[in-house]
Amino acid sequence: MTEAPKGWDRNRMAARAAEELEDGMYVNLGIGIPTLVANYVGDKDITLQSENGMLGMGPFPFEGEEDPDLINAGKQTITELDRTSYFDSATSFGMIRGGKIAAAILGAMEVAENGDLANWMIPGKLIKGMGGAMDLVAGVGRVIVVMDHQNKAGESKILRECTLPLTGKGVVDRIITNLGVLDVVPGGLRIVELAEGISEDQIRAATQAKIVD
Amino acid sequence: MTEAPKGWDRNRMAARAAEELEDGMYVNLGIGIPTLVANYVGDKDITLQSENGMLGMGPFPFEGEEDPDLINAGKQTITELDRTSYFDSATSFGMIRGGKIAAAILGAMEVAENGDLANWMIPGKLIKGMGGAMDLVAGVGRVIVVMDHQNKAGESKILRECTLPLTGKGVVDRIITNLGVLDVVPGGLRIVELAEGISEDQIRAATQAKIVD
Amino acid sequence: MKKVYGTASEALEGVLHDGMFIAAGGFGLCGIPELLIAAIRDAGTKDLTIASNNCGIDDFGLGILLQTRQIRKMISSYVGENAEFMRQYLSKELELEFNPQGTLAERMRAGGSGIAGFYTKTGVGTMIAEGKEVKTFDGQDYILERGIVADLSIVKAWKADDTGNLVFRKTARNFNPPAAMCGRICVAEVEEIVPRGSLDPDQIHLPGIYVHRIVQGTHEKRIEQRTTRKKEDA
Amino acid sequence: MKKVYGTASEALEGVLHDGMFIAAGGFGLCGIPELLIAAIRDAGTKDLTIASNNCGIDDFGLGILLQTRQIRKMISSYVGENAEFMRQYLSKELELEFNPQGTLAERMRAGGSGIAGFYTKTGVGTMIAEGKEVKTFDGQDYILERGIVADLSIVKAWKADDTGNLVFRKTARNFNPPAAMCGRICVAEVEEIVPRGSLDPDQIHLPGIYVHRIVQGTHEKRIEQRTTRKKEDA
Repeated sequence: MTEAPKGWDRNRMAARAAEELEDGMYVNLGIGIPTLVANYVGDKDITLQSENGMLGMGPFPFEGEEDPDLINAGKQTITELDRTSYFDSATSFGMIRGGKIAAAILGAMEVAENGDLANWMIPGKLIKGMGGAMDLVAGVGRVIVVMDHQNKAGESKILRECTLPLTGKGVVDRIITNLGVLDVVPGGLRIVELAEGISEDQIRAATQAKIVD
Repeated sequence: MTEAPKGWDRNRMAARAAEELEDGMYVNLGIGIPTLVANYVGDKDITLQSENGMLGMGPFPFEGEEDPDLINAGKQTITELDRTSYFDSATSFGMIRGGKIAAAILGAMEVAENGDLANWMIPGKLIKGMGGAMDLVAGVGRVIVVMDHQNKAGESKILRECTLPLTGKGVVDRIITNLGVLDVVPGGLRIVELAEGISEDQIRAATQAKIVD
Repeated sequence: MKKVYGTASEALEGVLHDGMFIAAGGFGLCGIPELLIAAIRDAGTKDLTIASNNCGIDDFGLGILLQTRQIRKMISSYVGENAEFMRQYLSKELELEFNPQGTLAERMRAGGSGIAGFYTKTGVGTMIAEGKEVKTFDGQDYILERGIVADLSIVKAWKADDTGNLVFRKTARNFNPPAAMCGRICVAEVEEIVPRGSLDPDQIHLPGIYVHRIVQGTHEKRIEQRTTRKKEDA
Repeated sequence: MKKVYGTASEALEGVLHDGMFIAAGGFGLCGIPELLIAAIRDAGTKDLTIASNNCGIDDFGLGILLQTRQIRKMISSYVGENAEFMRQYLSKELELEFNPQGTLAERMRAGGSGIAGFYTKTGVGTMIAEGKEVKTFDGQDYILERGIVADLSIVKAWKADDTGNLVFRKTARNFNPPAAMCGRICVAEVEEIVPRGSLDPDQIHLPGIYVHRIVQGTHEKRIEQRTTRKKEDA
């Protein structure tokens, strides 16, 4: 355990995650930092799915224009766009499970070097439920995790093996942290990119998981 | 084999089948005599399902008002009613399989004393396909068969065992023929009603299946 | 085929019994059958098992049936935002079966569609797979999940006609159609009952065959997280 | 995200190959993708396996691909009304897999929804069950049916916007949504492409995520059985 290096802030992580998205993609964004990704898609033609039953999620409404019948999966009031469609939950998860969503960008508590993801439960402490996360990681084309590289105690959240109950087994494709970008590859993780001011030694030191070349 | 007694004609059989229907029922009618049942429901509030994706099937259109986008499962042009709804084939058979349709009234080639039904195929002769018949007999609340008691050669179509490929196993609840009404009960068939002018001896003689008291 | 009832309590008459299994529509507080939930509270039906994506908040939605201790077990995907839920769960007064959100929706649709079970990749290799059959199709593992059939479905729609045809509004549709499908009896509360023939037959979200009783009422439609932006930012 | 193409042939460019598996919407001649079928005939793609409830008639719908011997195998529930079909089938030039109609629709929906297999009562104890796993749930037998994923889906809708959101008309909806769902690529032909924002988001039957290419054209919409009544009889 070394002193935690800083690297990218939340917005830079979101901006880096936005680079993963391509024109024409249908994408699901988790809560937390992933939600910020929407601010950085620029003029790319991205359609956001909200798993409670909506494609084409728009921004927050203007004050006074909130509609209780129009919320996202984080239960926040939102708006619709000219491409929007609504559907029921069975259909919504049909398109998720069926691989129609190109990518999900999600937060994580832990990721393991084999792509295992834990982001829904801390036994005895946090018992809120998986919501749609298990369906998303099992179904979408590409799972991109955006997370802090280390916890507040400076311990790596990128591990040899997850210690928390899993959300999905071998499901993560790419990890974007404050220190850089890593891909899940055969045998471990591969460093794809370093955050500004972060050295390869620093990211290796901050990572418990095996890093391969 | 005795000389075939006559009993009810097609319209009387359809009228008798219509007595099976109760106010508020959702019903699927097969092609042939079952289609005629719609003419005899009187002022009972019956909603007809057409398995190609419609609830609330109306009568044939007036000449010149046929709509190629509005057909029934027999591919005939029809009309809609003020209660009508349309849906896709997966939803349509969801409601059929899920037991939401109270009754199906279907034709048959053969029925056996255990409720087996054959009405879709004569090997080497007639290979059109089962369409929605297998789903209907497996799913609806009550299966009522309307058929001639004997074939043109005077042979019973109500058998100990079906000889043709089955549409469903043990699925028939009631059989309405030109000679009367029979129920499938443990051990065989029970005579429920005789057509006008038909004696119990006549219906027994015309039936190969076991008749129990 | 009289389906329209005067009040939520009347619409539930004769269909409630202790220990029953209820499927409820809604996501968070959006599109929840709030009038029927209140009527179940008033009826005092006990030992309920409820399949619903969430369990409301402490003082609204299904949360009010926690306060009165009417729920024995929840089948849900997410139960945050509810302190009383956590208290009862941790003290083992309340049983909880977590279902992934898509699995729960599909289980409801399956149960209502005569599908006894289905194979999904969701949850493979996780706690959710424990005790469930695993089968390999084309080299990938799937787990068997069961369709569910409830004694009663309670759902909320925007509009209905008197034959039970339902139309939902925006994301308030959510779990309501699958929940409605899986109930032996389905009771729907709506904001407006419109004359027969005034709904476009092409635009009915849930055909009346799924809906046995309807009640019209006034809905609070509480907002859980009011997020807005300023006009200046647009 | 350019989805709109000028002609049916252009909309199929690069997605056709011999031996491929195509799922097609339509029931009888109602709601069939007639322009895309004609374009496949013109492309001459061979050895096709096609999942479609019916196979058209001799000179319209999928029947025209029988005349040109482009179909190797059909997966259907009903193939009456087609003499050439019978001839090729009986002479073993054409393979046929019968699926009960509801099983076929559900297999398409399942394949498009990440459901590898499902248990249905349909066909238990019949020819259809041969070689299929039987499982007992709550004392009743069910057979395992597989989800199907096609290389290509061809469907027909009434209206589309340029993002691929589709609206169908009356019973022409039928197999089109499930067929669209199960294709890796889905091409839709429509009667009218309307400006983005002119379709009510609550009233879209198939969201654009399922639809990759769209073409607008003029449809013959042939009627198979013209049944009418006289005004005097009404």
